[in-house]
Amino acid sequence: MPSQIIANNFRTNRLPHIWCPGCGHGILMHSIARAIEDLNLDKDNICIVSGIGCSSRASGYFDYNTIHTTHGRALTFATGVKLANPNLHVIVITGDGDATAIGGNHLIHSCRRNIDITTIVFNNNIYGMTGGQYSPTTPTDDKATTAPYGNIDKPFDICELSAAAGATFVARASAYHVNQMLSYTKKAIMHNGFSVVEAVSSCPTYYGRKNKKGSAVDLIKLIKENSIVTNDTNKAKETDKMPIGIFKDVTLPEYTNEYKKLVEKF
Amino acid sequence: MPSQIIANNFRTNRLPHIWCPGCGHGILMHSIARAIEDLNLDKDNICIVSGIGCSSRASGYFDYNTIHTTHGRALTFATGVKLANPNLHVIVITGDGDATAIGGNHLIHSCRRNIDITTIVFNNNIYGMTGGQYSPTTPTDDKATTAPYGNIDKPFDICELSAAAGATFVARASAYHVNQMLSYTKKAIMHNGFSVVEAVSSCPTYYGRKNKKGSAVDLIKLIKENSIVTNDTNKAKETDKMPIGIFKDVTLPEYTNEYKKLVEKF
Amino acid sequence: MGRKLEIEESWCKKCGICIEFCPKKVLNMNNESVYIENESECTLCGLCELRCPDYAIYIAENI
Amino acid sequence: MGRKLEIEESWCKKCGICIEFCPKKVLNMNNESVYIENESECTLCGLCELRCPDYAIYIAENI
Amino acid sequence: MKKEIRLSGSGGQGLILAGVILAEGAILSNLNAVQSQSYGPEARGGASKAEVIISDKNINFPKIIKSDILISLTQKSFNEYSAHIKEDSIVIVDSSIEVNDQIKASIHKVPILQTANDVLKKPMTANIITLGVLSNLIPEINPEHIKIAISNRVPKGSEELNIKAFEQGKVFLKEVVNAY
Amino acid sequence: MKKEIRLSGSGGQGLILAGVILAEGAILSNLNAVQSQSYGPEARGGASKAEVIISDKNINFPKIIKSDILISLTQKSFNEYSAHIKEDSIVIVDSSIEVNDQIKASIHKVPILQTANDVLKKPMTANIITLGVLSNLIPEINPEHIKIAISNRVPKGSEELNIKAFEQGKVFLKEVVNAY
Amino acid sequence: MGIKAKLLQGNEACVHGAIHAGMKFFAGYPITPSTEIAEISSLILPRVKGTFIQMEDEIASMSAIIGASIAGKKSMTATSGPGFSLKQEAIGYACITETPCVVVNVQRSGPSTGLPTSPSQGDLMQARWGTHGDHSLIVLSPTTVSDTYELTVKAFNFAEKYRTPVVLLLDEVIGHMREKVDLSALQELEILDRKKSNCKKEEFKPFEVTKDLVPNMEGIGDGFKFHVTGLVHDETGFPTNSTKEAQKLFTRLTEKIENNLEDILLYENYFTDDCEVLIVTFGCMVRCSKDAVDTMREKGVKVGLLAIKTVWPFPEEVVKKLSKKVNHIFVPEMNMGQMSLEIERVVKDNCPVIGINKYNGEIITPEEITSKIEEVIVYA
Amino acid sequence: MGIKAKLLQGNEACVHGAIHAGMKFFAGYPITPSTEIAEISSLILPRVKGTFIQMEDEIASMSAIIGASIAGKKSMTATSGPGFSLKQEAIGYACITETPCVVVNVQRSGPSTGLPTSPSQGDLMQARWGTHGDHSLIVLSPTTVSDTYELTVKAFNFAEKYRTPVVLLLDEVIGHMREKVDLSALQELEILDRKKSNCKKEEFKPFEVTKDLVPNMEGIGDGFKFHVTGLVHDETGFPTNSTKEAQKLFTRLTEKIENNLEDILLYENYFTDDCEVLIVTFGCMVRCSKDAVDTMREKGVKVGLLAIKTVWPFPEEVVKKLSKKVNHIFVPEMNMGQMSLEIERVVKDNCPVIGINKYNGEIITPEEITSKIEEVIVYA
Ligand SMILES: Cc1ncc(C[n+]2csc(CCOP(=O)(O)OP(=O)(O)O)c2C)c(N)n1
Ligand SMILES: Cc1ncc(C[n+]2csc(CCOP(=O)(O)OP(=O)(O)O)c2C)c(N)n1
Ligand code: SF4
Ligand code: SF4
Ligand code: SF4
Ligand code: SF4
Repeated sequence: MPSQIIANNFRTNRLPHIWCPGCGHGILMHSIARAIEDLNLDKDNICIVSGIGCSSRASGYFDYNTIHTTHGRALTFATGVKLANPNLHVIVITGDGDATAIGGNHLIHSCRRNIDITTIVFNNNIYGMTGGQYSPTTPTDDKATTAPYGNIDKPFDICELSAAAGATFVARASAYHVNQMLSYTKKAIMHNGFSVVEAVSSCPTYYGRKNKKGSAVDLIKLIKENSIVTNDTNKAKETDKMPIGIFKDVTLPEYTNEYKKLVEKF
Repeated sequence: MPSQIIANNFRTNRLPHIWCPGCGHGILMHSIARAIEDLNLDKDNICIVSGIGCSSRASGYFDYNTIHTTHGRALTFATGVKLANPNLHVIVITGDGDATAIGGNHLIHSCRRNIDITTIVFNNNIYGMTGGQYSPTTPTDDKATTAPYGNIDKPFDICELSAAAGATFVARASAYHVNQMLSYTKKAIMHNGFSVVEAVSSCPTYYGRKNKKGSAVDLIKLIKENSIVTNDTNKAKETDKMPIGIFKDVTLPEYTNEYKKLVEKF
Repeated sequence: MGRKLEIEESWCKKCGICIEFCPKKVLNMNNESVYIENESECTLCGLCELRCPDYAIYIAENI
Repeated sequence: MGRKLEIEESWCKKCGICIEFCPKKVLNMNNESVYIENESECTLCGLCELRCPDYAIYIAENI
Repeated sequence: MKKEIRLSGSGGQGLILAGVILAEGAILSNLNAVQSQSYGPEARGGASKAEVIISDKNINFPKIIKSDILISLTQKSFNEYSAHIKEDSIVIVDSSIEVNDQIKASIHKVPILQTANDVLKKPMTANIITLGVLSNLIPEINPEHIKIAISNRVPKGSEELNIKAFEQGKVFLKEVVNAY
Repeated sequence: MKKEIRLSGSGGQGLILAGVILAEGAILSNLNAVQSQSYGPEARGGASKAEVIISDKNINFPKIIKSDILISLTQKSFNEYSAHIKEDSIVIVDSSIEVNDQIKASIHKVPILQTANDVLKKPMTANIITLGVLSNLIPEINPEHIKIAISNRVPKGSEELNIKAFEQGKVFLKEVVNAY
Repeated sequence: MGIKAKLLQGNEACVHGAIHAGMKFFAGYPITPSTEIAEISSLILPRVKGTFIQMEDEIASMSAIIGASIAGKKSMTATSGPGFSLKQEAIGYACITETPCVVVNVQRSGPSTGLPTSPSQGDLMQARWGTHGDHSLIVLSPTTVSDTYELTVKAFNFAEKYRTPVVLLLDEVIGHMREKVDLSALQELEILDRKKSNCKKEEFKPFEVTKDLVPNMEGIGDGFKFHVTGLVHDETGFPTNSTKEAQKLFTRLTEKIENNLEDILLYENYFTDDCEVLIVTFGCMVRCSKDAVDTMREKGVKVGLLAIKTVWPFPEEVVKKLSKKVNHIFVPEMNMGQMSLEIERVVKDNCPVIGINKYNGEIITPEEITSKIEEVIVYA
Repeated sequence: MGIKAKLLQGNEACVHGAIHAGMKFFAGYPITPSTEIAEISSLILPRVKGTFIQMEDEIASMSAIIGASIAGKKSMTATSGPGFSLKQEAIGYACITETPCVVVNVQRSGPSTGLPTSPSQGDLMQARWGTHGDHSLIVLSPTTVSDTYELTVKAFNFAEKYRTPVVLLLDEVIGHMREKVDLSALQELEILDRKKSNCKKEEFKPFEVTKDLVPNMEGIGDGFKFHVTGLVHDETGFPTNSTKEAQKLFTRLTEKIENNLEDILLYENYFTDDCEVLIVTFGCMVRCSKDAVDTMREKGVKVGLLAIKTVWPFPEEVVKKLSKKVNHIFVPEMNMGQMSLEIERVVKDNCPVIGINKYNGEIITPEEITSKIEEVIVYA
């Protein structure tokens, strides 16, 4: 028997999910459900949209309206959904590959438009679904099946990029920082505008193994050790640690509101 | 008879170019040629790559190696060219639509990789080639053929976006600021890493007409009036004017160098 | 009505996360699943529930 | 050998940019093209050349 | 009755709009009309061409191979399109254009651009003046219908000026009509 | 001579690698071999299956419909694949598996997982132990060739351990070979 | 008499037809020669409480209209060659998720950028086969401006009725020309909407195999809380690896269209009753061919024309039947002979199939058609 | 005796073949079931002073290999279904700019995401028609792992010789299976390079119409300073709106391939000499069909097999010729009957064409083929 919160928010007949033992994605998916439960939102009015990837498989488990789309394009489908029915809470669940590799353009344009969609990026620094290739967030020098000699790419800072592109709420939490994850996700959902929560995840199966970083537990510990909870990214830079916090939270004209105003002219 | 600099750098039999009278693109194209002339580069070792758009037509006029590719993808073709022959000076000429609408993802990924390519974005705040639709840099409330009631989108700040994505040299000049244009372009070409020069241009035919901003001359005057020459973007924000200057200039590992190091391991 | 730590064994994938991050070291693992070793220590903080990737451990409410 | 302002009439598209931004107001336009009205005022600063979108006006070198 | 009219000049002269208005006028006069144009990326400030076919029957093939009436407002367009006219057709050119007399057509020079500049003080009225001239050559279209089409299609606020331009155009080539 | 061998268990048990090594051993012994596998996104930690066909002739159809030899290291995989075996074929299961006796095959329980855990102290050697067992059943492949293939394919540094695992596996089912 | 004659451009008529059909969402990215469709949509949609958005590219546009359609709005996008290529992946998603939507492709000349302002009919095969994997869809191609209005309405109707993407394959000639359109008749055109379920919310299966093979469709926010995926799925909408379900799904996706050819296949016969020579063609080539038929008839040659409007699925039986009674089939196309391939396949040895092809950006004239016909039948 | 037998996976053999052929640049984006091609390339290329790069998506990958090829390097990319759809626009650019390159598509099942790990042959038509506008290219489809090595080499050779993109249409079965490959023979395979000009640099015309219709090709940085564009262009490489040049260019692009069918068409006859029943197929279906032929021959039925390796251009004449002497043609395909369409067109009324189709992600077994043959010929 699952807990009440799971029973209320998931299609329990589809659980347990397909993710590997100890995969961070399961933890993050829980946080989203709990955020929605805590906010007491009408589940009929929630639409989860995802792309393709391990992370993007999340959509199928939520007992809301859910759309599992094509690789990288979740935000564009979500834009169609939101504009067609602005009353919906549209939440995009995506991976680092889905959101920032093939989907990078849609991410920055959604940020720019400041359309009221909440985007949760499960960032495990790897392409999990296809078996461990490097992603735009794989740290330099790390190994991956397509970087057998170490990655020479520089990683994106998803939060910095999103903020520069125009997102109005930007935060980072992780599969370790579950309380922050819960609280930022709630704020993001209630934020009227485009919000991005980078949710640092872990892939023991590919990322962990390739980089000899130990077990699922070890990977979560690593997140804990390598991060610092602060909203001040400059302060984090001094410590060379990854900041966990809310880095941007401003109010600017929201896209569907602006469109509504336009339509009301006639 | 054209000037020496034109004769040295252009395929003069293809001039005059197709651009409308007073189009800012011609001014910017001149600056690039002059920068190359001033730097005394071997023309056989220059490769200009462009996408599709009025601006992207520039490639056909330069008497170097030139490739006119598909819409939005110039940087990816250029990445192939540069990696295949790292000795080349690869310069991408693109428009605001080409570079930041359909091509936005390739822009941020090229920035991230810090590959030694110089990108000059002719930003005229409109899609010129297709007849005046709004672009990701069209200011909010401006009119365009697809924004007959005024644009509700927010524009990108190309410089800010590029810097956040990882470009190591970022500057803005304009068709009015020809001396800056020349000097920044030279610096960008000599910069070892990914460099972006946002070159503010003007489209009298579509942008100017749609927005009742007067003649070609008036548009260039507007650029002059609405800008301030400073490297300090915060200072510019206070004046509400567009800064013309160099906003980022740092040295970080360059992609083809890093790849070379990898190959040399064997 | 009270609150109580519950485990759904059939859902546990034995990753060990709940055990590691339990502040009171309440949990342990056997061949089948995780199990509650020191129930008396448990403060019902719910961190294991929040961190279990498979929703196999949780605080049951209103018991 | 000197420097001299030259105009290639056949390339001029009559946009008027050189005229407007010449600091010395040296230039003017007729039906065909731009032309040099006050040659004596010209400082050969080259701004017209740099701003002409059609390379129709320039300072010829080594004349 | 079928007339194939080609209007040629340079981009920005508004000849496509003139073609559209002509076709709309024809429709208001219960005729069939097909209008098409050519333009392209090469046409930034370059050549521009509009074609209008007017008929009291169905019109299938939508393009003009040889014109019954050719209008040319630039030398370049005259040179290009005067090679594609029917024998004994009508050619109307702006007065500024040098015509060559090998062309077997009744060629008429009309001071269209000058009238726009000097009489109406608005160069952009040349296209509507052209319509006035054309109107004389196509009596099957009620000039009042063309005027309605003008009012429908020109920018708000410029209706009056354009109707004036149309009337101004009608002053020319009245005789040709009678001869036609 | 043609043998169709199916190795089944759960992802992570390394059975695909075992299949590859078996096929490579066959080739070194101058036989033909085709190896294939099934896996998928659904297979994150789930079922895993490798197929190896060994023959002294050309092998065309690359998949196994019914196996000559089935290996199952998990109950789930046994339940699934024991339905697709030839009559009178060989089935080898880990000792932990409950077999049902409706199956018309010579079924052998071998303590593979336990040997990996207890004797070799490395659960991940189960796949190579399996190879040792299999090797007894396929005398056409020279066991030395399998050892070469093992050395080629296992992670650097683990060669010795794996050769030991192979030898350990060869201890089992010697008799079956003789009977076969 | 109710005649409401208007001068409309093809691209304009397309938008008017779409609005008539109930379009409430348009997402696009400009490209010649389709751009007017976006422009006019941006002008009209806000006035009918619909939504226009210009997306960052064609992929985004295609995906957005699918999203909007799943959320319950009739949606359309428009593009040309290069953009149509980019939309292909998402079109496949619309096929497998059975999302009604209309994709306009105003064809231009050449692969890649080609001759961007010149007409062509070079995307006929791509419209059928452009996305990966087996799939079916409906492709309509209008021949006049009035037809464009009508077929746009039908495109929406087919999309809704069969839950499928419908491609409206325009060409630059029709898209950019203006001609007289009688709106009074067109405005009477019937409008169809997607079938709603009338079951309890808990019992709703979003991909239930109904008798007509077209599942009922609910919108988002109405309490049905279903799942949509581009993976193979069963009636519940959830992914499955079952080969049985896969075969069932793919078969149904094809059959829901193939079983309704009578409804879907649109074509026009022009003097085919007694013809000895048959012209088969589509799009703007129909106009040129009509002139050719008239000319040849005047000369006493019994030429007829089959104008195909539903180009995919291809009206095999109609062509086959006619091929048995004529001596020659001519296929004028502004491409290298794409429809010819399909006609050859269908006609087999019934009669020779002769292509009349031009692919240089120029329209084929009636004279070129008649002279080819004359050339062949004189030698015959 | 020089036998170098190795156990190789199909995807692995593809990379080895590419390296043999001179591949020096690979750009890709992972996707099942093609990913190993990228992975192995990333392992090997740095060791041969070649370049591997993982791009941000498939469009970028395709464009990058074109850029690298224009700059002088032999280049390849690899993908599967959804990625292949995305690459289509750029493939058209490679066609019109005549840029040699190899595009591997390891086919998987279904439109959209479908059944991502299951095999299929559903992209056959897309490989020919996926990009917009009239164009030609070469598509090769291997039947064994050894074949994969060989056809990859040939793909590079054709790409270089004819200045065209070549698609290597693999399927999941061949891509993922491992079998014995004798490298000693394969390593003798000839390698072709693009023709260089031997004119003065100033006289170089990058798209000059040479006798073989394939322009000479120079790299970038060697002083030739030419222009490349996806617009219609003349011999100088610069854009033109001339309809004459357009017709010339498009015709040449087709003819440079169609004129060399003897060189390009690869196929294998298996007991076709005396056969009464013919199987025609490609890819992994060839293996299954060989078993079927053997079984039927054992039963005394004269079955033969035409294994088509160059699937596009389609070997029309070969099939036509055989169709005249057999009673039936069977076409087993893991799709809804795509090659069947082309065969029907070519065969006309010569003999019936019977598809054997499965499209649920499962391979067709030899038994399914033989039983279909038996069923038909018993009734015949
Ligand atoms: C167009 C397309 N390209 C590639 C793929 C293959 N693919 C599926 S998921 C994925 C990457 C997933 O990475 P990420 O989004 O980080 O999610 P994760 O699996 O790591 O959670 C890729 C490359 C695809 N399905 N479609
Ligand atoms: C795939 C694709 N989509 C759309 C187009 C149409 N198109 C050509 S140029 C252009 C926009 C050009 O804008 P920009 O890059 O800003 O250049 P400008 O013309 O303003 O200089 C568009 C949308 C195309 N050629 N290809
Ligand atoms: S592969 Fe990695 S990301 Fe995917 S489910 Fe397994 S652990 Fe999680
Ligand atoms: S349309 Fe605008 S951008 Fe294009 S050439 Fe004319 S002025 Fe320049
Ligand atoms: S965290 Fe969950 S899945 Fe992991 S061991 Fe604990 S109860 Fe089991
Ligand atoms: S050189 Fe300077 S001063 Fe002389 S005309 Fe040009 S802008 Fe004026």
